[in-house]
Amino acid sequence: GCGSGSGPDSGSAQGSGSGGSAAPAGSAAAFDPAATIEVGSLYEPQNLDNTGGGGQGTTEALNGNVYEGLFRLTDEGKVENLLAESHEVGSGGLTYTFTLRDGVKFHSGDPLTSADVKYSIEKVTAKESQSARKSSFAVVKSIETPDDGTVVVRLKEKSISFVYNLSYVWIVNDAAKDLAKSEDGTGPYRLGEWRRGSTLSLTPFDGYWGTAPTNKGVVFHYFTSATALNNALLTDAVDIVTSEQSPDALEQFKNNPNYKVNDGRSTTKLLLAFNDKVEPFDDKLVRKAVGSAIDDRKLLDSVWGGYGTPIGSMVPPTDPWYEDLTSVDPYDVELARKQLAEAGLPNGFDFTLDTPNYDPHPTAATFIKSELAKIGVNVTINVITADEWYTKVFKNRDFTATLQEHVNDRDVVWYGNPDFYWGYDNPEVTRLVDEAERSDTVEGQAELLKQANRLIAEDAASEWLYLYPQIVVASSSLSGYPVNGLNSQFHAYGIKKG
Amino acid sequence: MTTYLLRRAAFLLVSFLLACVVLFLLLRLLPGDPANALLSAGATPEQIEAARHQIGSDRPLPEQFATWLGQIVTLDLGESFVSTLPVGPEIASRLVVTVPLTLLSFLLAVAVAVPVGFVAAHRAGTWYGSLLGGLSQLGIAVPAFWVGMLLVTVFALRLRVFPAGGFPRDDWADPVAALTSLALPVVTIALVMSASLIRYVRSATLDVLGSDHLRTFRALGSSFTGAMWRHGLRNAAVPVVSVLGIELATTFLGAVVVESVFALPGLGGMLVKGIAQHDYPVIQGILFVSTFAVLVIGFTADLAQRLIDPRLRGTVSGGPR
Amino acid sequence: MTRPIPDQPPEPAEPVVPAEPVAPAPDVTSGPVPGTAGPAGPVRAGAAPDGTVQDGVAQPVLEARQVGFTYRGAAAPVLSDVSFQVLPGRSTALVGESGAGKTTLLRLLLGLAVPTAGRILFDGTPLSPRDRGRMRAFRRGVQTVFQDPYSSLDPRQRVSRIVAEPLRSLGLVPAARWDTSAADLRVAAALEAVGLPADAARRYPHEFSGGQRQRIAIARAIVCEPRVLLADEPVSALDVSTRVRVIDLLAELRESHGLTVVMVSHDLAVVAMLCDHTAVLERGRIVEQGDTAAVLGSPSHPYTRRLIDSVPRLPVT
Amino acid sequence: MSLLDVTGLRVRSADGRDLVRDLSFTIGPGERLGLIGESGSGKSLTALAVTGLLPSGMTASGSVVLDTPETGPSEVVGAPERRLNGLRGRVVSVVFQEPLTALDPLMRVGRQLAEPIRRRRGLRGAALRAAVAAALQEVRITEPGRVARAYPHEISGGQRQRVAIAMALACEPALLIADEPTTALDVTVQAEVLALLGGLVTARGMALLFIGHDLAVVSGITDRVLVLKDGEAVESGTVREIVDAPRHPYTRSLVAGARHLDSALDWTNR
Amino acid sequence: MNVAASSRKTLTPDAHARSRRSTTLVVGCVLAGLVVAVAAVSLLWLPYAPDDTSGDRLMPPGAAHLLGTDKLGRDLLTQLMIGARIALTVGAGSVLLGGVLGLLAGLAAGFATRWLDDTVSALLDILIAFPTLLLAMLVVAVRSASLGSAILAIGLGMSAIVARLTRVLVKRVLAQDFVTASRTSGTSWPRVVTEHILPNIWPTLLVNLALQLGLAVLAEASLSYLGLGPPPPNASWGRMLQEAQATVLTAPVGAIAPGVLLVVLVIGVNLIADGLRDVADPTRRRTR
Ligand SMILES: Nc1ncnc2c1ncn2[C@@H]1O[C@H](COP(=O)(O)OP(=O)(O)OP(=O)(O)O)[C@@H](O)[C@H]1O
Ligand SMILES: Nc1ncnc2c1ncn2[C@@H]1O[C@H](COP(=O)(O)OP(=O)(O)OP(=O)(O)O)[C@@H](O)[C@H]1O
Ligand SMILES: [Mg+2]
Ligand SMILES: [Mg+2]
Repeated sequence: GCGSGSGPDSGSAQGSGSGGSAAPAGSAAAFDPAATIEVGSLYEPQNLDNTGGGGQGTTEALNGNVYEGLFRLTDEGKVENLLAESHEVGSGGLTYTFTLRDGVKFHSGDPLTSADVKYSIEKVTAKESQSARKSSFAVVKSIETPDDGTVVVRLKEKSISFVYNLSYVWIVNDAAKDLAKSEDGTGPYRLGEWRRGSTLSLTPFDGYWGTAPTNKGVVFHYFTSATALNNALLTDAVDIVTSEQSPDALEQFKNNPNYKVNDGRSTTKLLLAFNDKVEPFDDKLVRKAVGSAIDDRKLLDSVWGGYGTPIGSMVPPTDPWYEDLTSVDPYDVELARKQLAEAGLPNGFDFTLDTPNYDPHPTAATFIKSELAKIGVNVTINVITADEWYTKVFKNRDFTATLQEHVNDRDVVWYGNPDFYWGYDNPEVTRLVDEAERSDTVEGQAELLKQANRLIAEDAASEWLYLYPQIVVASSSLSGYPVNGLNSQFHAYGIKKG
Repeated sequence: MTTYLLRRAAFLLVSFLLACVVLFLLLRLLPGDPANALLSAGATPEQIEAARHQIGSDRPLPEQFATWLGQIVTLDLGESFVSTLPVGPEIASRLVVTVPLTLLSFLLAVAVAVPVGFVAAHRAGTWYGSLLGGLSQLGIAVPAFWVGMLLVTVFALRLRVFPAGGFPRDDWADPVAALTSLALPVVTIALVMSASLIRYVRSATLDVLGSDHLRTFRALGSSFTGAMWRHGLRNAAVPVVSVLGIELATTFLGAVVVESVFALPGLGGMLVKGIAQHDYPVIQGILFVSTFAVLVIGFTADLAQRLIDPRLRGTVSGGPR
Repeated sequence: MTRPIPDQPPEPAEPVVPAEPVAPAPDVTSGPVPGTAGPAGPVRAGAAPDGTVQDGVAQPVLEARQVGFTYRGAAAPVLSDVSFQVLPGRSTALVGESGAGKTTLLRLLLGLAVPTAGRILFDGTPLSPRDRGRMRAFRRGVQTVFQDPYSSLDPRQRVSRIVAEPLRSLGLVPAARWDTSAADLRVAAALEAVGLPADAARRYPHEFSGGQRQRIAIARAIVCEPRVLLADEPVSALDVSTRVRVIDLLAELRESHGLTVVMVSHDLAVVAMLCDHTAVLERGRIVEQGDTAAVLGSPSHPYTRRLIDSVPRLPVT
Repeated sequence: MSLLDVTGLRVRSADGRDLVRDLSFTIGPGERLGLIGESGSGKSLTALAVTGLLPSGMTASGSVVLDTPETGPSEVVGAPERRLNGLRGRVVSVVFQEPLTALDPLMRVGRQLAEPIRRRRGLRGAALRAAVAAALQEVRITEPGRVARAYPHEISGGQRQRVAIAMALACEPALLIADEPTTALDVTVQAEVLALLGGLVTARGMALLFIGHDLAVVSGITDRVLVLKDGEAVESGTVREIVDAPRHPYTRSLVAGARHLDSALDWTNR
Repeated sequence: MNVAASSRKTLTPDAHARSRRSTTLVVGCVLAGLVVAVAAVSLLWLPYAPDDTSGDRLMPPGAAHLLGTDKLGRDLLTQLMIGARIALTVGAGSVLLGGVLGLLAGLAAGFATRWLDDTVSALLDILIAFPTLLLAMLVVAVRSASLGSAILAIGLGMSAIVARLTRVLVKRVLAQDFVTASRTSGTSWPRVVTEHILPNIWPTLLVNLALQLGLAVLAEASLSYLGLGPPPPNASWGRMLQEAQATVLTAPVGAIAPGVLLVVLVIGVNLIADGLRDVADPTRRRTR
């Protein structure tokens, strides 16, 4: 089958409203093509290399702007062709043949060739790679470049997510040096200047193969405090905030005609993760009771002032296998008491909640403690650092329950791995997850994962507290900006000012 | 004087080496493996091992120390664990903000504190003398970030006369823009700093006002102003200068909070981030630079004191005993 | 320049012939007569009650033998080749200008510093800080009074505690757990001996005048009944009238308690009133020593002569 | 006409205690008065009140009149600073008790001494330097060049006090107040300084108010003596009168003490 | 070098009489006492449980919640009261730690010979130039953000200052004749320390420690502001201020009340220090 399920061939990626930019209301109108967009963000890149520990900020600033992949993940979560003109799947899903777009040039002037693609994928899978997607590419057996315009990838086993995963791979010039400090991509912008701790600027690339950006450049301004960031927006020092982390400040923008508050959808979930292998959380009823006793809606109100979405499972709405499962374990204190009694713990119990020390975990923990007190469950909050969390919880599994945010999309599959830190082990789920990855169509994959997800939700494998909101606040003069920021990307080429 | 300078410089070097060893050990005793900071939650043990090898935390301490010392001697502060970028240039680019911020705040604080402290002492009995004393008392009790918040709210958000934060992208290419963005932070630091300085100046002035020699010259016909000018200020400066040294060092390092309030790309922000990420080379590099700065400032203050006070020139290690 | 005179050999303890009591009776009849003072004036050495001197072979209690001292880091020695004996019952004065090294010598005699050359002998044997038993005997036998009555008393302790300190430190009060009544008795006795009211014990030093403070210091020094009292300018911080009273007190104690007083002073009148023997120190060397009457009466060294000539005198009547 | 006329002087401290009470005395031109009393009796405060330099918080009442042919009579108590500046130095100048602290520790001795000379005589440059050297020689400083270049802590106490005297004399005042100028000095140095001071005052025909606590010292340099006790004058008279026939019990104890000490020396000198 | 003068300045036993006269001291005690009282009450009684999130979000002051609620719906007054406790705990804890460490180090340096003394004081000088906040951040990096870390961090920074002061004071007392007198009475060094040195340095030390207490409270607030202070559920004024920063305009009480209490406490403590100094040092009294 052909089935990458990608959208239409977007030769004109920047066609109005398409591409990565879901232009919110009030677009069209006249705009100033010579305007520079000042973007405020809390996520400064660590370096410029997304396989070298660049982090969230690198994706935000460079993904789609400076670097492009064979495919692109749109703001709605769809995968569409970008540097790949087309692709074919053969040998029962084990061979992928990609045809590259013609006339694409790197910022350095080199033309894009299949060797660059091979180099780029191998960069992700290399030993020293720090890419979060590294393990996804373990299925790659070989990469061949029969000619400059064709790439053939052979897989060890079927992987339906392969094309989707490729949307994370930046195609870089194989002749480029020191990508941590400089760049050589094919995107609509080239890197202007990066002043560490302060700003990163992008300027339009004249030799871009596609439509030129609708602005004269972008400057990312980096902040360490949400308040400082909001102040910058209030004083017009920036035009847009990529991801608002301080809902309390929204009041001042919400009722102000000069600003627009966009409530987008992220893929970040806040989890109360139980250790499903130890007492008392090895009992599904206890887990369910805890889940029912917590008023997720109120928590969301407290932390996010009404923004964000309650979810009943690990799957966010932007994943293709999303289903609303909030009703599986509804907020019901009576039910919770009953479940506890059923589990043989009518008088409740005590447990320690390992809580990372950064927001919003301590706040959520405080809230949970207060909620669970109602059903006689006594929580001891143990605040730990991110490092400690990694060692104590993630590596040593030395915990009863913990709070953690999980940022990636399509990460429900971790429940199929019995060795993951939360120790959820349901052979049926494992089977479904494996099978889904080997399915032939995305529909088939989605169907299987939906089944798995239902099982996970019914087992209350974890308590999914809520899905973070993705709030983009922008000056009303701005349009054409992404609002969901999936996987932290921020495609700036369609932003118009004026 | 030359021998003093030589001995004092040797002393500076020795203190610096000593401080380096202490810093190194302190940082190596941090719990948690720095490699953890490199890896996102899904890393395999092999990857961690590789990372550990890459940053050298698997080698014995003495070897690490030797490497590190070598780096310092060659002024190469190594590369950040997290970003893999060299630490030295980043510190240099941050100093472009932090050093002017420190110096300007310091100068402003001194410019405010000296006359105010003097008046507070000279007019100790009057209502405005007391008022100045009370204000300085208040200034000491108010946390810097609160002052910063207040100034931002008033001057940036309401009156819009100064930016709420940030620093021009082209640094000092446009000095006016750079100065404008430093205005509020400088005022914040200077306000807090001058509050404590005022008290030192005040007590130093009180000492001078009650000093015998001032009385001598007045008894011989000098006017109060003349005697104060020729025989008072210098004398009051002696104790103040030693405090100034410490204050300057404190500002240099203590600008962290204020930099955070005003989103300034200074050394402080870098350090906070480095600490949060357990980024050893970054922390070490900054501490190395700050220790050096502290020592040099101390050296300068000593020197200044010696220049002012001939009585100190007899001793070698400076500082009144 | 002064010619350092060759060291006089330690004087053979020739029986000191009591000088004629020719001191004119002081004209103090109408002034407030110093508390306990009898007719002061030079006191004859022979008056020492224990009679050791009369033996003719008195051993010095304290002796400095070719002592030299250099402060650490200093280039020149503060004392060089100082030989000097304190014979029991013979009160001795060390006189000299400021900076001559008087205090330093006293500190050496007190065992507070160790000479860099020569030796200090106590009862004929060198002092060793390591020999605790002998140190204790030494501390008990040699006590001291300082120049500044303000800094020599701990402002935070009551007089009773200050005066009792030697008793406690030397373990002279019987019980291990310091028997207050026994100590109190001795403190009261000492205070009485220096002419302070009994209720002084309960008060703090700042409630006393300079002269009274100096009495407290003396009480502290004599409470453990030492043989030698080393006093560093004990009266130079006091007003003239107080000065006289304190000297009278020392003279009286010398009589009643058999104290040997070693006094550092630049005030020759005080020396003349109290001491039998005088050593003149100039720039760390003893330039002249001998009987006070001889040294002050017919000084052989120009420095001594200059010292004597400088003493301010009342206009002669 | 008297140069200094103090009547009913009262000095009150900030907390309302009277530190000097109802003090009256006069000094005529060229006269020498000794002010004697024990420590804390108010001697220094009297000197400060006469020059209008009481520490802040202290107030003087009564009358202090300084009168010279040049300036005419002027009241010091309550006079404005400006007026006092004209009197200090020219009419009255002071040598203080503590030679180390009385000089500016941070300035070379020569420059300090130059200050009153320049003000009084308007000299500059080489002439001023020569005048400084001359002034130092006048107070019998053996190495005027070195001392002029030294800082106060680099010279001996006796030298410092000589410098202070030179400074006071450089103002050519009609009245010199010497507040225990020799207390901090050794006997030998004290004798030299006293002799020097006496000689210079005589040579210039200045009046002298000499403050001290040692009767022997004061009587050696002054003609008349005023005895102060607890802020009040208890007795005054010529030196002879006081020494020979003290009336007040306090004065008597003073004289007796001094005699007592004196006699000790007499005995050894016999 | 007249040591007599300095000895006359020390706190004398009739200080109590004078302290009554010191208005500074009284005002300081009232201000600081207010906060102490709040903290004390918080031990016995709180309007709500510390983690009771039953209230609505960001309620304005009213009958149910006297000062309103925070964004979690917790009672602001409750949080403030606990904050007072935390501030005082950190303040007192670090002063205790810094005081003891500093005293020991200062005593050692005060007694040390020249060479050792020089080295120690040079190190202290370097340490002192490092602001408490920076040292605290390092300690937090070594350990992790917690109440203990905050106390340890601030206490360590303080100890250098206390040590230097102690050293100077010890040297000053050691130079006094009564110490020599005590030695010649055969008193051992440890006894000299307990009987003479400590009693004579504590007034000045106490004044300084009071000042340090104020600084410690400020440092804790700054640490918390940077997110390096004691983590929740410890309610820290610094963090409350940081959190309320975003809602200054909508819910001003939360952004003002902790700051006011902080300033009241620090001023109170500083005034106490000033008052104590006036009592301890009569020469200063006449300048006011
Ligand atoms: N601790 C010290 N370190 C170095 N030098 C010292 C020290 N103490 C005293 N000296 C020097 O030693 C010399 C003798 O001092 P000492 O105190 O013994 O003199 P003194 O005769 O007692 O004088 P004074 O009459 O002024 O007390 C002086 O030159 C003094 O400067
Ligand atoms: N600045 C001051 N503030 C308050 N009281 C003072 C001040 N100066 C002096 N006194 C007090 O005034 C009184 C008289 O002091 P004064 O200095 O005149 O004494 P004095 O006779 O000169 O003593 P001395 O011989 O010690 O110099 C003393 O009781 C002293 O305590
Ligand atoms: Mg001496
Ligand atoms: Mg006086």
